[in-house]
Amino acid sequence: MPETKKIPVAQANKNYARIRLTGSKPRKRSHANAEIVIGCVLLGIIALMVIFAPLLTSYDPTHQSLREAMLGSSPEHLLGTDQYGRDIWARLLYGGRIDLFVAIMAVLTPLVIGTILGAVAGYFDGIVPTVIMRLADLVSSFPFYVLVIVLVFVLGNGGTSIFIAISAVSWVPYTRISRGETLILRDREFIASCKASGFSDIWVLFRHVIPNIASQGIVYAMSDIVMNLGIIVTLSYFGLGIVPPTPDWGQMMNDGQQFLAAGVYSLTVIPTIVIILISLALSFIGDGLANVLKVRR
Amino acid sequence: MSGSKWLYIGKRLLLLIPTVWGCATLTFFLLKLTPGDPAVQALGPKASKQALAALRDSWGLNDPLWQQYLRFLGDLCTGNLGTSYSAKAPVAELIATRLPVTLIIMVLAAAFAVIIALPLSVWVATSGNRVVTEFVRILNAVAQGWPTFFLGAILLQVFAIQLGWFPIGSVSGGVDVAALVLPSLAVAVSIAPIIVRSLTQSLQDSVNSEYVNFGKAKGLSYRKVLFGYALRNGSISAVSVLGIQVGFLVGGTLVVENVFAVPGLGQLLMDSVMKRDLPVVQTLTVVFGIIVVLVYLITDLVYGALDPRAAKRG
Amino acid sequence: MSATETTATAATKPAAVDNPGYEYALEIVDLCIDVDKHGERVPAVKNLTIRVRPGESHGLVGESGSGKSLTLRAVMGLFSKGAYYRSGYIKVCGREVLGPNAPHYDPSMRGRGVAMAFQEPAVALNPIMKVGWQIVDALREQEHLSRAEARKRAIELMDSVGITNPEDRFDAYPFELSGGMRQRVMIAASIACKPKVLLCDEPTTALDVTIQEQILRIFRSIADSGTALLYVTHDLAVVSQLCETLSVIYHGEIVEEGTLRKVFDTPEDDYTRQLLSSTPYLKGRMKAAASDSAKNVDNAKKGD
Amino acid sequence: MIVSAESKAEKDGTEGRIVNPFGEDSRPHAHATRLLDVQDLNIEFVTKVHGKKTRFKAVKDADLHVDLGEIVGLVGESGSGKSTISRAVVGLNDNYSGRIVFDGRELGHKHSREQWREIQMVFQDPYASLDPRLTVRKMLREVILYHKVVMVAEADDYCEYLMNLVELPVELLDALPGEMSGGQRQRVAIARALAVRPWLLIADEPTAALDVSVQAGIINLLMDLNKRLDLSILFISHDLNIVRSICERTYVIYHGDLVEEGPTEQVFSHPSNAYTKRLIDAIPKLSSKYVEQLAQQDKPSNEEKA
Amino acid sequence: ACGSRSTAADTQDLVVARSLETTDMLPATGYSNGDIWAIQQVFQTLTRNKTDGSGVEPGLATSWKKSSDGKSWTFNLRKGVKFHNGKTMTAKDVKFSIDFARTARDDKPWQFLFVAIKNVDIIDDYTVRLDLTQPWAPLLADLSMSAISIMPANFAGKSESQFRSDPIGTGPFKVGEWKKGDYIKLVRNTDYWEKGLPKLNSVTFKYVADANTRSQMVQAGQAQIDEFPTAVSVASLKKTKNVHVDSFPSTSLIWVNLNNRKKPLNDVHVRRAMAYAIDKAAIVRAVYYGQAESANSMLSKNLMGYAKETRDLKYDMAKAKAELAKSTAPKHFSLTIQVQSGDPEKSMLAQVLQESWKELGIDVTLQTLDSTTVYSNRTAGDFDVAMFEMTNDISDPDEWMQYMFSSSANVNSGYKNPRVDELIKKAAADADTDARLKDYAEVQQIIADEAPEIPLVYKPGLFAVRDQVKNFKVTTLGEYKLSDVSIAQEQ
Ligand SMILES: Nc1ncnc2c1ncn2[C@@H]1O[C@H](COP(=O)(O)OP(=O)(O)OP(=O)(O)O)[C@@H](O)[C@H]1O
Ligand SMILES: Nc1ncnc2c1ncn2[C@@H]1O[C@H](COP(=O)(O)OP(=O)(O)OP(=O)(O)O)[C@@H](O)[C@H]1O
Ligand SMILES: [Mg+2]
Ligand SMILES: [Mg+2]
Repeated sequence: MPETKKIPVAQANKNYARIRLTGSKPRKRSHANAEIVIGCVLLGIIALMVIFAPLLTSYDPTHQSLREAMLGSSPEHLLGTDQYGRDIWARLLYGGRIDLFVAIMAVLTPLVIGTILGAVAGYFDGIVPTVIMRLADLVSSFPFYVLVIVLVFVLGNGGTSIFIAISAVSWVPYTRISRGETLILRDREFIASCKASGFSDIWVLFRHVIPNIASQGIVYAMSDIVMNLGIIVTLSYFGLGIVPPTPDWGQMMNDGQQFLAAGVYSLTVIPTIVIILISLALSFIGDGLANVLKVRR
Repeated sequence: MSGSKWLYIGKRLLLLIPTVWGCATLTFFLLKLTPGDPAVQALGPKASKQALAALRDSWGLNDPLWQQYLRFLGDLCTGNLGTSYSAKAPVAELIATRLPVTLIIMVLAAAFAVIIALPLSVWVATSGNRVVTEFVRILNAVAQGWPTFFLGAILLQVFAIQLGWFPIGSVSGGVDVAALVLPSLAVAVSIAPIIVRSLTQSLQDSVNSEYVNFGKAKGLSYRKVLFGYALRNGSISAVSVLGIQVGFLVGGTLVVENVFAVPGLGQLLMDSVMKRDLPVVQTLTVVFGIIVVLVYLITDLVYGALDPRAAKRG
Repeated sequence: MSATETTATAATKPAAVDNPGYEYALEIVDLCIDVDKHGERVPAVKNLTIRVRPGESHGLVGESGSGKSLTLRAVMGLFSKGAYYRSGYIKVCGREVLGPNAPHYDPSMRGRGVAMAFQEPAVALNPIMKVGWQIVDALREQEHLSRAEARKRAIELMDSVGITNPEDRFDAYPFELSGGMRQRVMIAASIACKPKVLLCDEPTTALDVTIQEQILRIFRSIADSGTALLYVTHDLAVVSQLCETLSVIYHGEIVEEGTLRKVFDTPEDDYTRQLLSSTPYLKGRMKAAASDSAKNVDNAKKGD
Repeated sequence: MIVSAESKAEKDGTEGRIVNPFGEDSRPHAHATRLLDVQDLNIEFVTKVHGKKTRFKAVKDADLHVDLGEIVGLVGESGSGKSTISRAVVGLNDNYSGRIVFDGRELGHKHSREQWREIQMVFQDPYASLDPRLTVRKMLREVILYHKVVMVAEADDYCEYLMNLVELPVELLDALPGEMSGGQRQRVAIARALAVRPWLLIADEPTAALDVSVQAGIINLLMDLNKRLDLSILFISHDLNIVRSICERTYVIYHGDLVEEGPTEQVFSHPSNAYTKRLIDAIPKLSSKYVEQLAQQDKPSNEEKA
Repeated sequence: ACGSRSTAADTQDLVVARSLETTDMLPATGYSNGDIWAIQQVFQTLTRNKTDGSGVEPGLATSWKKSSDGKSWTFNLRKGVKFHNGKTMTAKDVKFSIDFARTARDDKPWQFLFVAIKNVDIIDDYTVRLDLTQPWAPLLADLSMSAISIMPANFAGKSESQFRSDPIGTGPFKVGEWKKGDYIKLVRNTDYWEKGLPKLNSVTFKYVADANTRSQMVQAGQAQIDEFPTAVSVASLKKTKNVHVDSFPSTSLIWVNLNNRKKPLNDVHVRRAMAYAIDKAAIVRAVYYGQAESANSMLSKNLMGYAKETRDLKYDMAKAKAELAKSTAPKHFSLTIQVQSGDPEKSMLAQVLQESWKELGIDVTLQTLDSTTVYSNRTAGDFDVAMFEMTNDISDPDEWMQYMFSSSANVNSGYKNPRVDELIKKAAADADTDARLKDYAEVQQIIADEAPEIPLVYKPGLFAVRDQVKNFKVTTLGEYKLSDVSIAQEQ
C-alpha cells in the first residue's frame, strides 16, 4: 500500500540528466598512486638486490685479501675494494640484509606496540592511560640517542641489541600519534554509533579505532625506517654497531670515515647513496600513502 | 589569565621532579647492568688488583644495590652530584663549563633548521610545481641519508680549511660561538628534513584553507595573505614538531660534538659512558632530561602563544 | 585626511569601483567551468548567465553539487586545485574580472567591488587571529585607514551586524564565539569596504532558525543600502524571504529564472517543481526530490 | 530478493530468532504502551575553562515519554541539550541522575547487551557516523553477528533484506561509505540501527546535514518504517518544518528545560511558551501558489490514510 | 685563517691537538699518557731520559753516587731551581716528593716502581740519600718517571685536591688555564732555571678525539701539531702546504694477548699456529700504510735490552697448519676477540686476525667493548684474545718485563714460566749491563718461541706538524721536548 504513495522518480530530463554528478571521488588518488608506485619500485629493486645478493656477485663479502686493498673500480671489482681488500659491491649487497631487516623490524614492533598503547590511552579514561602517557613522557625526556647507546651498551653489540634498544625508545611517537588520533576519533560520531550498536569497548577499539588511526602511524613509520638506518650508522660511529665481519652499511661508512682525511670519499659515499635512495623511496611511499589516506577521510 | 599561565608553568615545572627521578633511576640501573669497572678507568690498566678493590670499596661499589641507589637518590636530593671518577673534579663543575656550549649548539641548530626549512617549505607549498616538490624531496632525502660525521668532515673541509671562515675546535677562555656555527649547521641539516616535511604539509593545508580564501576575498594582497595568514597558521604545527625534534637535537649534538671537537655535554656524556664514569653519566642524563622537559615546556608556551585555541584545549 | 587618501587610491585604480557607467553590478555571462573528476576534465558549470543590478538581491538555488559554489568562487577568483575556467566572462561593476581579457582573474575588485560571505564561518575565519583584526585587516588594506580609525570602523561594523558589546568581542578569537556570532563577524568583515556586490554562499545553513532570521534581516538591509546580493542556498524558504529574483541551477545549468513570484507560483521546469514539492510544508508524506530517491541512486554507482 | 526468514525458520525447524525480525508475529510486544519514560533527568557536565572547573547543567529535570508506535519530536536550538538527552537514553552517557524507564524496566547506567539492542540511534552526520573503511555489508554483518541476530549462513540474506527495507539497491552492499551520497549513507545508518530489531529508534537530526531535496527521502523512509514496523521514533531536530510534518507529539527544549509538550499541531498553532512562539515565528515562510495547490491535492489522500 | 697563523708566530702560542685528554695533573696519580705528557711540562724529575731513550741524564739532580753495596744512593741537587710559586727547590721538597710517590695508596698506579726505596734522608739543603732494600739497577730510570716528580713540600701549603687542579712544579711551563675535558693551557715559566728557555709563550693541549678533525685542525692552522694522525692520512697530510709529518722513534708495540689459562690456548702448538698464521707484513701495509714495522720481539724496539736477533714465528701457513695438527685442538674451535670500541685501528686488526685464523679453521667472533671493560677483563683473565698497545715510561726494560712476562704481573696472559721469572729477577738486581742484556735477550726468545703473546708491529710516534714549528722533538718514551720549540712566521 505505501508503495503506491511513493513519489515517483523524476523523469530523466533531457537537459540535465546527461551527466550524473556523483559523490566526490578522491581526486588525487591517481597522482598519489604514482608516488607509491615509484617508491615501491625503487625500494623493491634495492630489496631484491639485497635479498638476491648471491646472484649478483660471486664475492664473499667478508673475504679479505690484504694485498688487494683499496683498489679502484674495475671489471673484477665493480666498485673497488676496501682497506681489507674486500669487494665493496658484494659488501653493499650483503650489507643491506641486516640493516634493512633491523631497521624495518625496529619500526614494525614499535608501530604495533605504540599504536595499541596510544589507542588505549586515547580511548579509555582513568589510570592506565595516565600510566602509559607518563611512561611515554619519561622515555621521551630521555635523549633518544643517549638511551639507545646506553641500552646497546647494556645489551652488547649486534643487530638484536640495536633492534631492542630502538624499539624500547621509539614506541613513544607512535603512542603519541595514535593517542592524538584516537582522541579526535573518539569524538567522531561513528565511534558513538559503534557503541550505540552495543559493541564492547575492546571490540570497538580493535575493530574500529585502531584500523582507522593506524594510517598516520604507518606514514610516520616510513620516515622512521630511514631514521633507524641513521641510528645504525651513528652507533657504528661510536663502535656500537653491527659486529664485524657481518657486512653492514653503517660499518662500511664508518670504516670509510678514517679515509676522509686522506681524501678518499668513495668508501663512505657509496653506502650513503644507497641510504639516500632508500630515503627517497620511502619519502615517495610516505607521501603517497598520506595522500591516499587523507583523501579517504 | 596571566596568573593561570604562571600556575600552568609552575605545574609543568613540578613535572620535572618525576622526570628527574625517572631519568636518574633508569640510568642508575642501566649503568649498573653495564659491564665494565670504573676503578680500572680511574687507576689505569696498570693498577694492581688490590688497589682496584680498595678503590671500589671506597666508592661504595661493593655495597648492596639498594643501598647504592638510596645513597644516590639522597645525594641527588641534596644537590651533591659527586666527583667524576675519571676527571677527579666535581661533576657540577664539569657540567657547568660545558652546558652553555651545548645549549648554544641546540639553539643555533634549531634556528638554522628553521632558517633552512622555512623558505624550502614556503617554496614547495606556494609554487604548486612538481619540479620544485621533487627537488626538495631529493634535498630532504640527501640530508636524511647523509651521516652526520661525514657532513661534519665536509663542512670542515670547505668552510674551515678551504675558506677559513670558521675555526675548528677553538681554544679560548670563553665560549667561542664561531666554532659552534658549523656543528650547529650539521645538526640543523639532519633535523631540517623532518621540519620541511611537516611545515610543507601544514602550509599546504593552510594555503588551501578557507580562511586564506576569505582573506583573499577581503581584498588582502598576496603577501599579506601568505605571511599574515598562511605562514603563521602553518607554522603552529611545525613548532610542535620542532619541540619533538629536541630529542634528536640532543642526539645530534652527541655525534657532532665528537666530530667537531666541541667540548659540550654530548662529548662529555659519550666519554663518560665509555669510561663508566657513573656520577657524570647519571648527572648528565638528569641534566638532559631537564633540558628536554624545559624545551617541551617552551614549545608548548610558544605553541600556546601562537595558537589561542591551545589554552582552551588544555 | 583619510577621505583624501581614499580618493587618491580610487584615482590610481583605473577601473574605479565608483565608475557609474554600468547597468549590472554583477554580470556573469556564458560562464563555463570544468573540474577534474577521476582524472578527467568534465564541465561542471555550463553556459551560466546571471545578471544582478545594484541593490537587487538574487537567489541561486540548487541541490548539492550543482555548481553554486563554483560559480561564486569564479567571481571571487578563488578556484581551488582541480577547477578551471573555460569560457564566458564575469564583470563586476562593469570591469571584466574573469574572461577573455582577464584569463587569470583580476583581483583588483576584491574587497571594494565584490566580497563574499562564506558558508562555514568556523573555517573561513582565521582561527588564530582576533576577530576584530580580521575586519581591521580588510579596512587597512583597502581603505588605508590608520590602526585606530580602522578599529573604530570595525567596532561600528560589528555593532551594525548586531554584535552586542563589540568592544569586548573585538578581542575575541573565533573559537570563543558562537556560530551566529561568527557568522556576523564574517559578514561584518565582508561588508567592511562597502562592496558593490556581496556573494553569499549558504551563510545560514549551519544556524538555528532564530539566528537565521536575524542574519537574513542584516542581508536585507545590506541590499537595501544599494549592494547587489547574490545569495546561494538550497532552501527555497530562505530565498522567498530575501530575494526579488532567483535562478534555479541544476547540474551546472540554469534551468529556470525570473522574479520570485513568477518562479514560485508558476514554476515551469520539472526540477523547480520537484524542489518546491519537496519542501516540508505538507502535513504527512513529503515529496521526494529527484536526486536522492533511492531507486535511481544506483545510477550514481554505474556512472563512475 | 527479500528472503522470507519466516519460511526459512520453518524449514530449518529452528525456533525463535531466525524469523523475519519485523514480521507480524515477531514484533516485540510491549509490556506497557509507554515504551520509554524518562523521569527527572538531570545531566551535568564539568568543563574546564582557563583551568577552572565549572559545572554546566545541560539538561534540567526533564520528563519525557514515548509510546509504542509513536513518532515524538524534540525541537530546540543548537546546544539546548537535545543530543545530550538522546545519548543518555541510548546508553552513551551514564553520567546522569533520574530514571530512564524502558519497556517498564528501569535502565541501568550500564546497558546490557539486550538493552543496547532495544534502543538504537541514527546520528546527525551520515558522513561521520559510518566507519569509512567498512563496506556496507561488513558493517551490517558485524552488528548482526555480534548480536547473534541470525545465524552466520543467513547473514547475507538478512543484509539484503535490510537493504530492501531502507530502499537501497542491493549492489550498494559492497560500496564504501565514501562512495555513497549523503542520503544513501543515512539509509545505511538506519539499516544498521534496524538490523538488531530495536523497539525504539532515536533519530538525532538525521537530515540536518542533507539537502532539502534529499531530506524528504529520509523522512519518508522513517515514516514508512514507523507504519510498517510499529517502530517508535524519537525524532530530534531543529527544523520545525520537518517536525511539524511528521511528529504526532512534540517537545520543545530550551537551554536544557523542556518548556513545552503536546500534540504537534497544538504546539505549532497555539504555542503557550514565549520561546516556542519565537521559534515558530522565525521559521522562514514560503509562499508559493504551486505548493499550496499541491497541499490541497494531498489533503484528501492523507485523510484517507488516517 | 691567515690572521690566526701569523698570530701564532707573533704570540708564540703553540696548540697541540691531542687524542687523549689531560685529567689529572698530580704526578703520582696521573696514569694516562694524556696526563703524563702534560705533567712532564710542569714538573721535573731528578733524572731525565735522554731523547733517544738510551738512558738517563742529569735532571734536577746534577750528579749522584752509588754506595759500594748498591743499596744507598746520594744525589746532589741542582741549585737555583725555583718552583712556580717563586720558592727555591731544596732537599726537603725532594724528600717530600719521593716519600709521597712511594707511599702506597689506592690511586697511585706507579707506586710499585718505587717499592725498593726504603728511606729518604736529607743530608743538607742540596743533598739527599736514598736507602734501598736491595740493589736496584733500574733506580735511575725509575727516578725519571713523572710519577716521582719533584713537588714543593706539603704541596706548598695547599690541600692535595687544590694542588691537583692547580699544580706547582719546576718545569718550563706552568698551568695557565685548564678546562677539563677540553684543553689545558700551559704558560711560560719566566723563572725557569735553564736560561733563555722556554721559547714559547704558551702550549695548549687541546683534546680532539676524532682523528679527522685533528688533522683538519692542523691543515686549517687552528693547531700547529696533530698528535697521532691516522696512518692513512699521512700521505695526504704530507701533500698539504706548510705541513709535514714527523715520525719519531717510539717504544710503542702492538701485540696480541692470548689467554694462556684457557683451552686450547694453553697449548703452545695452538699459540704457535696462530702466530704463524699472521701476515705481519701485510698488516703493516694494509693497516699502517707502511707507517710501522713488523715486530719480532715482545720488547719494544727502541728500548734498552731489545734483542734484534730474536727469531719470531714468521708468516707461514704451512707451518701454522702443521703446528695445529700437532696440537690438542687440531680441528675446529672458536674464539672471541675483545676489541676496544671507538678504536678503528684495533678493530681493523681484529678483523684481519679474524680472517687470518679462519684459514686455520678457527671461528673467531668479535666483541666490541669499551676500553675499560677490555682492561678489566684482562686483569680478571676474562677473555680469549685481545689486542693492546704498550709504550714504556722509563728507559729501563725492567718495568716492561715485570709488567708483561713475570707470573705475578697483573696484566699478563696467564703465562707462567719459572725460568723467565728468574731471569727478570736476576737482571733487575744486576749491576752489569751486559749481563742484563743477555738475560733479557733470553727472555725475549723464550717468549717468541712459546708465543704466550704475539707481537704485531712497532709503531713510530707520528706527528703532523706545521712547518713553522721549529725544534719540535719527542723522545722515544713519548716525552715532548717543548722548551726549545719556537714558532716561525709562515710564508
Ligand atoms: N576543485 C574542484 N575539483 C574537482 N571538482 C570540483 C572542484 N570544485 C567543485 N567540484 C565539483 O563540481 C561540482 C559542483 O560543486 P560546487 O561546490 O559548486 O557545488 P554546490 O552547488 O556548491 O554544492 P553544495 O550545496 O554541496 O555546496 C561538484 O560535483 C564538485 O564535486
Ligand atoms: N561531553 C560534554 N562535555 C561538556 N559539555 C558538553 C558535553 N556534551 C555536550 N555538552 C554541552 O551541553 C550542551 C547541550 O549539548 P547537546 O549536544 O545536547 O546540544 P544539542 O541540542 O544536541 O545541539 P545541536 O543541535 O547543536 O546538536 C551544549 O552546551 C554542549 O556544549
Ligand atoms: Mg557549496
Ligand atoms: Mg546535537
